[in-house]
Amino acid sequence: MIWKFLLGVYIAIITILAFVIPIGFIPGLGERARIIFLHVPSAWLSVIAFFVAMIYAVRYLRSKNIYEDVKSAASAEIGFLFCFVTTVTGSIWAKFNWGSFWNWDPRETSIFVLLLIYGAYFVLRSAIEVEERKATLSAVYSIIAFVTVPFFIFIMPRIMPGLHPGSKGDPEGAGPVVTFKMDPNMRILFFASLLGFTLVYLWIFKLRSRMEILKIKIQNKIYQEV
Amino acid sequence: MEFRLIGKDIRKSFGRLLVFDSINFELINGSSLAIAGKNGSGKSTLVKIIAGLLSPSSGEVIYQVDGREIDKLDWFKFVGFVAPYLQLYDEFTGYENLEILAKIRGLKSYEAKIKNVLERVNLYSRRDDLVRGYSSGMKQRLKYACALLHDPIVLILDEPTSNLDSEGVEMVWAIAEEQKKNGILIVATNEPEELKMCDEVINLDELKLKMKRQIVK
Amino acid sequence: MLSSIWAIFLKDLKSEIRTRYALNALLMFVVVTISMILFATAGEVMSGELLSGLLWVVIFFSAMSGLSRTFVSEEDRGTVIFLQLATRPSVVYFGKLLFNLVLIFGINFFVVIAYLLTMENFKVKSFDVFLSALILGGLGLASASTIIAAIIAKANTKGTLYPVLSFPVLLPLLITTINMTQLSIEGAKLAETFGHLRILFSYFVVVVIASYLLFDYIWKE
Amino acid sequence: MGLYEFLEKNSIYLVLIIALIVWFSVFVYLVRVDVKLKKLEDEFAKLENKEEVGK
Repeated sequence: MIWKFLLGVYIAIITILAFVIPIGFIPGLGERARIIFLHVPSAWLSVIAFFVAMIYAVRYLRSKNIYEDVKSAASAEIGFLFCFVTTVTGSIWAKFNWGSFWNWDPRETSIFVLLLIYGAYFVLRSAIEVEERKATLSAVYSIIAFVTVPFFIFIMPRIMPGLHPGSKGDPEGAGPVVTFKMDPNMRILFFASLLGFTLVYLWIFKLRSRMEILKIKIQNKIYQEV
Repeated sequence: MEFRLIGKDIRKSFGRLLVFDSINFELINGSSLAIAGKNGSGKSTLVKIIAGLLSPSSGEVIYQVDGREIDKLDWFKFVGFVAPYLQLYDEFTGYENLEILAKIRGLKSYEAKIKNVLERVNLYSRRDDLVRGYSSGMKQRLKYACALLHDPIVLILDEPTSNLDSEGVEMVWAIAEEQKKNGILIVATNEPEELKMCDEVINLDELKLKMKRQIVK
Repeated sequence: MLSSIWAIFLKDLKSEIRTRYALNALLMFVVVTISMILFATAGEVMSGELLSGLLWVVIFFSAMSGLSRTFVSEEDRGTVIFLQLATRPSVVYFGKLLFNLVLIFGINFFVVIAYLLTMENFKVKSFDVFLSALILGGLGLASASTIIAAIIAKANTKGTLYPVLSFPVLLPLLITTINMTQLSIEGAKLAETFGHLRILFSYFVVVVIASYLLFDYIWKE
Repeated sequence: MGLYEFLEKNSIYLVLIIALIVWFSVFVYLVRVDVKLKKLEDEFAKLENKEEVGK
């Protein structure tokens, strides 16, 4: 319990620092670059969460243990949540930096696709009643989805010109934010924030999967008694 | 060639519903096994597991040739399977169905074999009719032809005589006798008469009773 | 192995020729969507860019109406066990993939012909770019939709779910092909689209390999 | 009054406070779920143990 409390304090400190540390002047972004401490970690995390979901999907296919499937779904849910947070924060930021909430920048497209893929994933899960079949098919789908996602996250934004900092055709000035040639303070805080987000993710993930596993156990119990 | 078919502690449950538990058997060339039980007792599930169409929840089925284990992907080479839920392509003729099967299986010089099995199940004269026009008994005969096409070592019959007339039933008995000479025969049925086709019997109803008693204890 | 794949492909082709399950519906679908576009934009002058986007809309939805048939019809008619008992899962997968490839190239061919005849502003300047977009796009489209058709065939709601599941997986491909088609209208050289070609090709390879590895799990429960 | 005027001039700190409040409520929620779940798990484990002893 104590580390959870500490995590709370840690996140609070990071949030405060994210607003107050001097970040130096970044042309084209200015103070708006501070979003990197919240927006980018949550984007990273959604990808990590989806990756974990895929790992558990593979493990499910190997072992056919329904708990692995539960964990896979739990991680996908959290990934979806973080993905949503990223989309909303990014969109609000875009309004002030680029002038409109949505511009179909390659990176915006890619996050939109992520939302679509995992939206479809949950639809698929809800459409199948037999538990094992649901687990198998959704595992296969999440793996197929995951092997096509890299095209978006890693390749497309670099090939197609876009507005987002770090994409091809980006004005030289904003580059440092993504290539990590940024201010040392900023870099430390960025990674600290990434760590904090990861811990939060792990915590929620643990909670979610424990909850679902307990649910299954209780249902089994009830079934046995009847 | 010594063939061995082993079932070890097979258990199957659909979600929370346990179908059967701890089923064990060992069959070699010339032996036969009947699976008895009421409707819904899991006969079909068990034969599907043995044929490799379903995976057991725990335990395993092993195919061995001369002591060497066969990879699950290659089981299809050894299994012939007849069941009511097995469907054929009804837009093709009887002969075409067999031809397709032979080609997919990669059998060589299959014309003679197809002729042979068609004669065995007494469908040769109707070989060029579309399966759509077949009666249910004829479809059942064609399934036998499909199952026997590659001379399977393991022949699995689920409800062997469903839809068949008395002549057809005789044919099934002849096929069963032939199979037991050198191969393995597995029959799932709820008719006591057909249990006699086989030397050993697994009764899923009794198994269930036993399980219940254990739980009560 | 190869002959078995070919046998499955031939079986599907023959069955398709006899029953015309997918073919008729597909051709009508193409006709209907194209005339829909014509009605909706009657009198408007559409730019080449817009038209190249619409071309892929037509191709995508036609594919969605036809490509799931190979698996769904096996599942509906209960002939799955026939195939399961006859060969390895991967053989079935590649046989079906081959069939879907032929089908998608048929669709593409038909759509493009119909499109060129009806859309006056659709003038392709560099045919090599356009053709490679169609071919590589077709490969990718068939590969992804085949594995998703296999998933769909086992789910309860087959028809509605198919485009829902396919669309996000296919988007990287569609965006690239649309982009390439636009470039072909602008008259770009093939060498300029090298990046696109690489994306399309690696998409196809990645999806086929993943499907090959995963198909066993879907095919047999 | 000083604080109000301060926040009015430096609205970034207002945003900071809102962010902190959001984080705080998320944490409180997570801790509550955690505690409740722990309780349920313990109860369930007890139930299972009892049955095994009963057998």
